Amino acid sequence: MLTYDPIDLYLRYTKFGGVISILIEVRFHGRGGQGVVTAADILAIAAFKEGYYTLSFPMFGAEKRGTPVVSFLRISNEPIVERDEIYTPDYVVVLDPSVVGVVNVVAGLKNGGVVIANYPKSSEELRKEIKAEVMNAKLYTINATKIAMEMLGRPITNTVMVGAFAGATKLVKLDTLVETIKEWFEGDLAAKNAQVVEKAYRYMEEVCK
Amino acid sequence: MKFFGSGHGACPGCGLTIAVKNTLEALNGKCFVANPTGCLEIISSQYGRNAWGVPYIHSLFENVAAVAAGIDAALKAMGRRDEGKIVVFAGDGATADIGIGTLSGAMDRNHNIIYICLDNEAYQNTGHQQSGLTPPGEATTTTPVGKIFPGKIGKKKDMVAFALAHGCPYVATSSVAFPADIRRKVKKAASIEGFAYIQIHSSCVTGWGIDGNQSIEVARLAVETGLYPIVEYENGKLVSVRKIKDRKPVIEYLKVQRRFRHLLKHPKGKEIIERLQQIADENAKKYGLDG
Amino acid sequence: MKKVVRGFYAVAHSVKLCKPHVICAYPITPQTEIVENLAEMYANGELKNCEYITAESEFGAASILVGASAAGARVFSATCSQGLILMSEVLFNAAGMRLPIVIVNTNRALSAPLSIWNDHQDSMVLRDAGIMQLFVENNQEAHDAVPQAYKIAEDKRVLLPFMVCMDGFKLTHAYEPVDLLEEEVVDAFLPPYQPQIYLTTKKPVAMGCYALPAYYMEFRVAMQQAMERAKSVMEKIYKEWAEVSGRDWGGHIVVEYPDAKIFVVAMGSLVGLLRKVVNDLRKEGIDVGLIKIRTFRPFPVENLRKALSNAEKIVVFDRSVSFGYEGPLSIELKSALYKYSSADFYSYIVGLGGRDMPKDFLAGIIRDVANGKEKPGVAFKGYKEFEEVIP
Amino acid sequence: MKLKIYLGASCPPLQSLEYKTGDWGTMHAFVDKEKCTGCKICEQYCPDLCIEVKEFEDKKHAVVDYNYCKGCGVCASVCPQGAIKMELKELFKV
Repeated sequence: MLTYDPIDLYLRYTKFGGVISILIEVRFHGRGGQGVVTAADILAIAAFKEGYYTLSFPMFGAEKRGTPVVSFLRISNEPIVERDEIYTPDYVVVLDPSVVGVVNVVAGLKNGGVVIANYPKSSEELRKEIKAEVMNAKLYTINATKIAMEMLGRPITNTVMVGAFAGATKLVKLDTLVETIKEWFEGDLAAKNAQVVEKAYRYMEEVCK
Repeated sequence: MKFFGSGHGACPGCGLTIAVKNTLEALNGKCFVANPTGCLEIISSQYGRNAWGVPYIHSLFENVAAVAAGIDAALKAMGRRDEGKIVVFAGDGATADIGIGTLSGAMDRNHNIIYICLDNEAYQNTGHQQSGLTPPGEATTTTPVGKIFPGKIGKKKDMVAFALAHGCPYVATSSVAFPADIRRKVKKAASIEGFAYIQIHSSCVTGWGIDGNQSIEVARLAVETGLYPIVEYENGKLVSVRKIKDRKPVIEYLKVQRRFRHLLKHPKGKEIIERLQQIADENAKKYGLDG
Repeated sequence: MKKVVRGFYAVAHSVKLCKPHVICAYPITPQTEIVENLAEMYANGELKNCEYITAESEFGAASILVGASAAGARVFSATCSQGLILMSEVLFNAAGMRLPIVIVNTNRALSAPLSIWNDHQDSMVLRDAGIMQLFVENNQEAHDAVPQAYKIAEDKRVLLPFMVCMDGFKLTHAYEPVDLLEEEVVDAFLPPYQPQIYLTTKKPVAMGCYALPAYYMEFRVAMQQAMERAKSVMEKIYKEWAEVSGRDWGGHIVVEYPDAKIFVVAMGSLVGLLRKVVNDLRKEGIDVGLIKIRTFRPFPVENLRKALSNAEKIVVFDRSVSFGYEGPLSIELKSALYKYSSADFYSYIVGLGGRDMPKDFLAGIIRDVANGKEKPGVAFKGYKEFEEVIP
Repeated sequence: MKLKIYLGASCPPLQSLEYKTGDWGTMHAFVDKEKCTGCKICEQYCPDLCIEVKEFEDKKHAVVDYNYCKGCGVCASVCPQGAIKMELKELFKV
């Protein structure tokens, strides 16, 4: 189980009626065509199903397939009014190992923040490559491209990473996520991606133990 | 019941109102009229002096085809298509120049519209500036006759070909010299589902530099010289042509109008006249006008 | 039913429930998805008694709306940026013809340089057109705005076009929970359109006549009077909506902390973040309040005078520029408050062409104003120092 | 009395009939009833819609509405019988 507790870190006491507000900010990195936006969207729905307020939005690029892209996700127990981009994420999800090194994926990551990356090598090697020491980041890697190729036959890693994110953070339950996936995709793809999500979830659960 | 009222502000002898009145009567007033900015609009739709006896709308100079398309869509959506046909009366400038974008869109979507281009061959409303339908050699205020230039140098746009290229189910030309032909063609257009384009050669006494009583005679000469062929296409096929007995030389048509009269003495006039004659000859050949 | 949807879907869904007869648009980012969603509904037969047309241009689309609206139909289009200003000639015309056309403008910057990203420059071009403009803060408000727009525009005391302005991408492409309206709610709120005059062969009328100097001015005065009447009609309908839907978006303006000394004024999606910023700054002891301007046209002069009469400092965040002068919102506000307020004005032009406005950036500006580090005046904020050179 | 204006500069139909354009020109059309066969050709051409063939006891023939006739001469130019003549208005025959 993940030792890092987002509630603990991001609990914010406000003076308004003594309400405790939690705001979790996630940034997704990948390349156009890999479903970076969809990853944020699926998690937005799943979190919404679990009673959170959510807001996901793309980096509004004019990008075509292949260029590095970013999308954002906010999860809160209060209506979300922040619509600026996410500069200081709590979590960073990397969908494509090739953007590491091209883009500073950990830019602004909060101290003790978490990186969940599609990365074929170990988390130690990733740590070296992205200089994650500075922000005391926790890193978790999964070879998502391999899983996607094996299970989907295509290098679309968004559902793998959605499962990995949920497995690592436990912000959304596996059941909720599978239900969301089944609504999002149609026919054969729904079943396949549900399996993908489950596999990635279980894998990350193990890694984080 | 009148569909278009006397008391409108057209010049004496104006060809536009002849085309309008015959069109409206052919449809027995069962129509919606859309009209862009231009002579017809100015003479008929002054606030407090509306000459129209049928529902009428003027919006802008360059959007009449789209406005008509909107009426078509609305009538269809609201189940009111039985109220009547949609008729556009647009000038040559509004049709071939500034409004050609919306015209192309409406033709492409094949709206149920009878689009009548009242072709008086220049922007007559604003004082005779050249349009895309001004023929070569015509003196206008923006293609004036000078030491070098003998009036307009370019050519008259082929809007019939434009309409045919859009696949309009009905495309025809006519002239105010032949009201019976206008009526027949409007009735035919009304019987066809889809976009009908009818270009009517319409005399302009001030712009052309003729007297009111010459209005019909000059328009007839345009046809009789082969410069303005009267043709009719259905589904892209030529179905009728107005034959000419003893086709007259174009000079007969040119010499009676102030807009062309300079050609008789300008150094390049001969060349232009020959070109116009060539156009007439080609028309005769293309449509088989002689006979 | 609450559902996570994108802003463009929230709008499309709402438009469908308003049962327009003619929907006509031309694609332009980031509006396209609104009409794509409507096209899909049309293709699936979900839009009854409706014609969906893809026009050859925004100019054509607006013109088609003019024809359709004149024929008595309820019509809809969506556009932004270049598309909106391409429509502008037609929209000025539609306002003069008193056609209650409803348009959603997904606010986007103007070229050049080309930018698909958000600011409010496009709306400002249409400022003087005789079109009502309502700026929304989030997608729920955008969703709710459409039925209200029709009801206000079609009110016989008003009869002017209505433009719902929602920030492009920031809202249109944001994926968030929206409580989607039920058909019955909209049906009960919005009656079918009853045109006052329309084209019909049963009772011919001429529309769009030209007026000689002896008449023209009266029609323009009539438009101004309709705009003035619209103020009270809007307030009434905003309230009615709050009752029907259970969601109260406020009147022409929304005032947070009415007794504050410093007021921040803004429109559109930026308002949400400013709410947070203002709350945070108040915790620091800064006496700052917030004014969200919802109705931009007609401009709610009276409401603003009342709300700002005791303000000491007014901070305006403009999302557009009137080149050679300053931000239009600031211009409007200063003119509205002339002789009604002695407050210092801090007019900032921010976030042009989608330039992000982070929370700390906004908080910093307001903090500096509060601490006297900023001088009253006009300034661009959030751009890099530069020097113009020739390539 | 307040001025009444129609919403959005719209107009009721056929207001132009109030405007008598018959005083525009110097000429008017005159129909020779004997020559006129009532063929209606002039009717089709008249740009001002002010000549009409009417039935009378003895015969039908064209009648000009001088309220609107601008004296353009189109009717005279198209009449196959030469039954219409353009003449100076009485006003000018001094």
